[in-house]
Amino acid sequence: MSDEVQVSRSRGLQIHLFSEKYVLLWVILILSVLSASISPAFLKLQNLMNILWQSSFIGIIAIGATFVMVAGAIDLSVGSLTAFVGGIIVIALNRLVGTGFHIPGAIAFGVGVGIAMGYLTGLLVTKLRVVPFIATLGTMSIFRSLTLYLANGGEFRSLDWSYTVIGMGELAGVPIPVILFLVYGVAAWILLHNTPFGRHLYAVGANERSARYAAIDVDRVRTLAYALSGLSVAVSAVIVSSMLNSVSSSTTGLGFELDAIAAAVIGGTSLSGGRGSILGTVLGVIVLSIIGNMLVMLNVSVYLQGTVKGVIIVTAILAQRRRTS
Amino acid sequence: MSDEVQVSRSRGLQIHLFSEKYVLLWVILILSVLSASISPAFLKLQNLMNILWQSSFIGIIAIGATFVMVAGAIDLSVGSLTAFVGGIIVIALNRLVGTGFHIPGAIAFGVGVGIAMGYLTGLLVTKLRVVPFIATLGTMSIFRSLTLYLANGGEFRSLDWSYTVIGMGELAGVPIPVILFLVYGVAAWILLHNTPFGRHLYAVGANERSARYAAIDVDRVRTLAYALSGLSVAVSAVIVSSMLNSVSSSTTGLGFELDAIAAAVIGGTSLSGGRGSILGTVLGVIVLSIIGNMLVMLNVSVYLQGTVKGVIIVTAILAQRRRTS
Amino acid sequence: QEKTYHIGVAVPAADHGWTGGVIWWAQKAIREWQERDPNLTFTLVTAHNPSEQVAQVKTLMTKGIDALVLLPHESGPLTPIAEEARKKGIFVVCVDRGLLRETAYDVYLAGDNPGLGRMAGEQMAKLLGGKGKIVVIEGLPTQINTERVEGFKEIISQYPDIEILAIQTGYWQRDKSFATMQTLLQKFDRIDAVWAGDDDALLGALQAIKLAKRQDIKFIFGAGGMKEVVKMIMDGDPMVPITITYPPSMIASSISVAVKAIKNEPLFPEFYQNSIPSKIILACEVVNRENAARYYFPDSVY
Amino acid sequence: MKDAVVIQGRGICKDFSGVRVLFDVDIDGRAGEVHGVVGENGAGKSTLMNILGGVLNPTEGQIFFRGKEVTLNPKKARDLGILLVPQELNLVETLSIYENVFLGNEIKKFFFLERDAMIDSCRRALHAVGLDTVDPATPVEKLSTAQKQLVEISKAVLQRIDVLILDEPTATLTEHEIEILFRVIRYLKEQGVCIFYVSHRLREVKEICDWVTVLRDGRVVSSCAVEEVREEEIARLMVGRPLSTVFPPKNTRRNETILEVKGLTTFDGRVKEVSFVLHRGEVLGFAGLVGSGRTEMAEALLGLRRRRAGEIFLEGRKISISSPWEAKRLGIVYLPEERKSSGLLMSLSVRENVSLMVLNRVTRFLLLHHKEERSLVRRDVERLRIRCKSIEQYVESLSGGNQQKVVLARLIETQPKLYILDEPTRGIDIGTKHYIYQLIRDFAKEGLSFIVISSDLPEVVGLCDRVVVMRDGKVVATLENERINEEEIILYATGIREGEGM
Ligand SMILES: Nc1ncnc2c1ncn2[C@@H]1O[C@H](COP(=O)(O)OP(=O)(O)OP(=O)(O)O)[C@@H](O)[C@H]1O
Ligand SMILES: Nc1ncnc2c1ncn2[C@@H]1O[C@H](COP(=O)(O)OP(=O)(O)OP(=O)(O)O)[C@@H](O)[C@H]1O
Ligand SMILES: [Mg+2]
Ligand SMILES: [Mg+2]
Repeated sequence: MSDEVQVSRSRGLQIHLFSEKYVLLWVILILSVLSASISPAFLKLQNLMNILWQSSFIGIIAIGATFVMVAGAIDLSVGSLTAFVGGIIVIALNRLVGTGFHIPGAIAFGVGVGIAMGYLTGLLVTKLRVVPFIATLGTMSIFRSLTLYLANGGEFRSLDWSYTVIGMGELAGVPIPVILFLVYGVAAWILLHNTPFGRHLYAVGANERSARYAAIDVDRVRTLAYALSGLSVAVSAVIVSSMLNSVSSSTTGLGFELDAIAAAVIGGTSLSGGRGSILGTVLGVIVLSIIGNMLVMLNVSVYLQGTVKGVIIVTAILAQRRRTS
Repeated sequence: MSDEVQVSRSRGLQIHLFSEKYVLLWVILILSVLSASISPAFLKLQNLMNILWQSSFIGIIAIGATFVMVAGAIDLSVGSLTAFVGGIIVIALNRLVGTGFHIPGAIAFGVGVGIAMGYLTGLLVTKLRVVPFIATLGTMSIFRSLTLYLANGGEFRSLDWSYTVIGMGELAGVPIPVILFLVYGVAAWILLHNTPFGRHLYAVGANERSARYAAIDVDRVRTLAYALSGLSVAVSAVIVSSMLNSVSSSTTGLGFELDAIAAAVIGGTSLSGGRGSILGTVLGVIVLSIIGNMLVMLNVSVYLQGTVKGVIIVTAILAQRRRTS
Repeated sequence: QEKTYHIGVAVPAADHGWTGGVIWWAQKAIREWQERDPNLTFTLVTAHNPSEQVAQVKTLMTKGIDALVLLPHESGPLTPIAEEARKKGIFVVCVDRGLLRETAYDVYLAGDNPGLGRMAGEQMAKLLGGKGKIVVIEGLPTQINTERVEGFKEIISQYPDIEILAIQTGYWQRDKSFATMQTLLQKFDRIDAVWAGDDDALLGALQAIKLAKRQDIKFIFGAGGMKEVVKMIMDGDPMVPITITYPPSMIASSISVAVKAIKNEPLFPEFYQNSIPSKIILACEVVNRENAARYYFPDSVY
Repeated sequence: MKDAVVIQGRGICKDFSGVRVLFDVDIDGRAGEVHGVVGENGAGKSTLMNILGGVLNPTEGQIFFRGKEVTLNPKKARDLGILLVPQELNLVETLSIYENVFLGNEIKKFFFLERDAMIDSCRRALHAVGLDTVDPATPVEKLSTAQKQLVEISKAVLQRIDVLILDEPTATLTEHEIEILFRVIRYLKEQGVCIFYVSHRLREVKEICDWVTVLRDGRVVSSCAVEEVREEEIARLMVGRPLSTVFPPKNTRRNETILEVKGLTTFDGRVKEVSFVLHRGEVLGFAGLVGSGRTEMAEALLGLRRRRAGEIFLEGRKISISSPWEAKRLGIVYLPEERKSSGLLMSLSVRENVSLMVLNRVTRFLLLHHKEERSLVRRDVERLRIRCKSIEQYVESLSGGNQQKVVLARLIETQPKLYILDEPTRGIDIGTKHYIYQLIRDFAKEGLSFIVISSDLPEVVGLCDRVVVMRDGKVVATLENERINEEEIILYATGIREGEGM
């Protein structure tokens, strides 16, 4: 029953520190204090940077997932698409080496491929009307398989080590992936919360029929959401492939889909559409990264890490006490 | 626009061979003819038995997943719960060896644990109001981790080889797992389609609020759906553990959740609740098994298997042209 | 008319670099054997979990195979089915991970996981001069990993001056190991050396160390014998002095063993027994700068 | 300008999966005219309106807009200035009021939303429809059904429109809001807007409309100026037979008390100190304006809303209900106000919807007896005249009034001690309405008791033995006998006459 729903939404600068929206900030704070009190190294600036860094590539994908989920769909293919686009980028880069624009060229190509693949997935869902879960389960399987095929089961290795600058470089002490993450997050925030398109995503996800009555091109909106997911995957693939200067056809991106969806859901995005926010997703990813970091910092036994992680995630959600099936 | 909702559903004995409901039978037929024409071994009775046998353990879990999904929820923990319950059964069996009732004793214990775990997961969703996706993602992580912990990363090995009779034995030429699968399927069919409880599951999944206003104890219904999922997992764990006479803490059950959900969705169960059938799920599982069997029979390159699988699954759904997000 | 043979090869799906290598080597051996002998056909299958592998072996049996080369997902789970296969007269070669009972295979060909761990421990002690603080990046929580880590700890425990600061998992994956190492570097101000349970993990961890510009870490080594790592050793990378082999090519050898066995040929002409040895344990070898060239296969994927 | 034909349908037919529901319909909408469309439930009114509003395409026939043939879709319709307020409200619940009002038509600067501009104009529009106290940033899910209806209507004053189609706008409104609505309609009419008005309340049709078209079974049976026909005549045309519109006789005997509520108060303050008694075999009406807290009172009674204070006695025993499920065990059932979100299971069939609460009656040895279930449902379909192709039809594809009948049928079958009916006849045509009144009376005679919350004043007056009037969450009067009349109720409901010391 939604009787006890809060009555007015916090707007603009009005901040209710204990409102649902800020629970995740509290969760982050509590986890941090806990970790820091056991292992002071947790609070080192470099470690905090590392946490953001480790959030970056999943974070960007989770932002894409948020668009899709707000529009009432789901994308399971992001993990294997990361490997696929990453592989394509490395291949393109190696082909273009010597032309002088091999790095931007390969990236542009990869981003194009990512958007195109997302768009195609979107068409599968909207035009051919395959349920999103199955459509993207199918493409997940297909992208992984094509990647394995292209790499013969091995890895794609870039010939130019200077490519690692993107994934490993820093700008004024801040890792470039973190900067990319923030910039991407802000752009996504503007798009989702401050443009008619973003508004339409919510409408489509919450009530497809109303959206249709309001003369919104539902199929177009949803297809574009998938294209955005493809774009996010491509940006993330740039980071991932440049970080290690290579892409493994078998393991890169494994399980990203679950992490991305989990981050979005922790951040308040509903699996049934119409609810969600970029800030929530970003905080959700950070919560997941903090947990990962903390488990290592506190030297939790590898066998029990899953228990700790599970308990923390459930507790974090419990603190929000929200329900949408 | 969903205005053109189809008006009448096929009823009772009336069979429309081309209706949506029977599309999966056609898919199965076409796949079989295709496989048989390339590799005649496909049609060997033994191979068809193998396909059913391979369907059995995922199938039973998928039936459990159908209950949960019809009730509008989701259960991601089934895979790791399979390992957990399987492990528990083997431990109990080894403890009880010599008492004479060690096999039935261990099975009864495992089934009890399975139901209890499902029930607890259900309470997490209904009483503590954690969104199903996160609640079961959490328990998935927790069960796997506890299993690893109990086995120290290794495997649980049963001391009594006669236990394999259940998983490997045959009765009148039919593998025992297949018999269990059929019996379980019929029981589930009766429960879902011919009892008030089954009807309540649909109601809760179709519109939680309406169900509540119609005096249905929504929380109880949904909790029981999870308990049924736990029971299904336990039955499946009996088959898996006896088939292998051991349980691997790290890999047993890996990915079962995705297979089970995929089977249910292929069979027409909606991820948003209120739609689904046992027969559909069973056919969905068989489609997946046939694909797996076919890939081996036709000697498809390992790297391209994923592509073939993805394309077939999407095409199968396309043939049904149904949409629920 | 010559007799034709069908050989089934069942291995786990590639979930990290090493298993990727296994598939590559299996395909290489299959290709080479088929070129040499057109009467041989092969079916290669990969599985994500033990029950899927059991199902695949069953399907292979129905399809009709003369020999089965099986790299079991886990030993226990695959024992009953291997036994069944053998009862049907199929020649079973069990690779890498043992089966529970000797009746389940004709030939067992494997690397030595506890031995690898022990060897890593000895090398670590030697390179450190018996004194220092180390961290271990272990692999996926599985039997193999446990055996390696236990072997390693067994040796290190004999050196009271070597302290294991932490054992954390990198899941045998590069990016995960990178993140784990990054965090460990923050936690410990002084680390003398690192052992990664796998060469993929080593590359990830090494990247993290380089990035943090840590001077205190003297070296890091892994296990497996991945070509990039062998190349680094060959080129004299100061950070990576050695690695320990655990070659994925063992699958190729096993396929050859199976072929020889069903054709009733001895292992090699100079081998005076007609039948194949029932157990072959591959020794772990230390790859160092001197011998690295012999372990380098530039066209392999691993 | 006036009287010029703006929109015109010619020979319109519509099939749903091969079944024709509209046959050769001709309809004209003229500028500055209110065109009433009436007919039984399932006659095809909404289908016709949806076709004119561009959300459905006719199977056959043409639509002319200002003389030119057009093919409509939602976007085209908007561009032409056609606004449809559908019967089943189509607001996006999770978005706020202003976001809904401007959905698909956002005010933007460059690519960005202009929030403040939208909120400002939205506030003015809400003011025009009498929702001045509501913040445009409130999420729609927090509004009452009636408020949502008004929000939909407010779109009409925001945009420049030529055609306004109102599909049963007054089904949930009370006299007060209806007056505001009529003011808006008259204003738009003066502006030369062409308005279609669908309603089952013939009195309203007589009052506001200039022209009336009567549909029966998908065909136009009459189309004429309103002055030319009397109410009874319209009713006869609709149903195809003369109708009795007299209410069944009331109950004059006073039995023992079955339910007593003392000082019921909720946490959210929507219900304050509500006390009343209900006797066995009595029909107790609840009247009041939108937002007076009648629905909340019922919800609080059932434990769907948290109670802060208050005692409830059922047959003298103190009870505490925390869910409809417990209420049903005690013999109390509730008909929710909003059928779409709280009543129906849209993806299930008529059969499954109707039998939902009485499955125990068709269960033999733990198993459902499908034949008995079907015959039970068929009986209800027949007596409530639910128009469906078969009982296996999804309720999603029923007409609005027939959906309401489905929910009502479910409730009626349970036969508990006490019914709480919230807007029971919302959207139901006059023919069936009187059957339902008769049914309620018959049940009451058998000793069942009723609480009827209704915004339809003639219904409250004609049906109820006693009437409780609420305002601002408080009971302001309890009327009996000859004091039950529309005037008296309005005086109390609007606060012109103060409560009698309650
Ligand atoms: N999407 C649909 N699919 C199938 N049949 C439909 C659909 N929508 C409406 N119908 C049928 O069309 C007929 C006319 O329905 P419509 O909604 O136009 O009736 P109405 O006159 O508005 O009735 P009410 O007064 O109950 O609102 C009904 O018999 C209904 O069952
Ligand atoms: N002034 C108000 N501001 C905001 N919300 C209001 C206001 N008044 C009422 N509501 C909303 O109205 C809803 C219930 O009131 P409702 O109108 O249903 O009462 P009612 O007396 O049953 O009227 P009716 O049944 O005629 O709609 C509540 O959910 C509440 O959020
Ligand atoms: Mg209607
Ligand atoms: Mg109300």
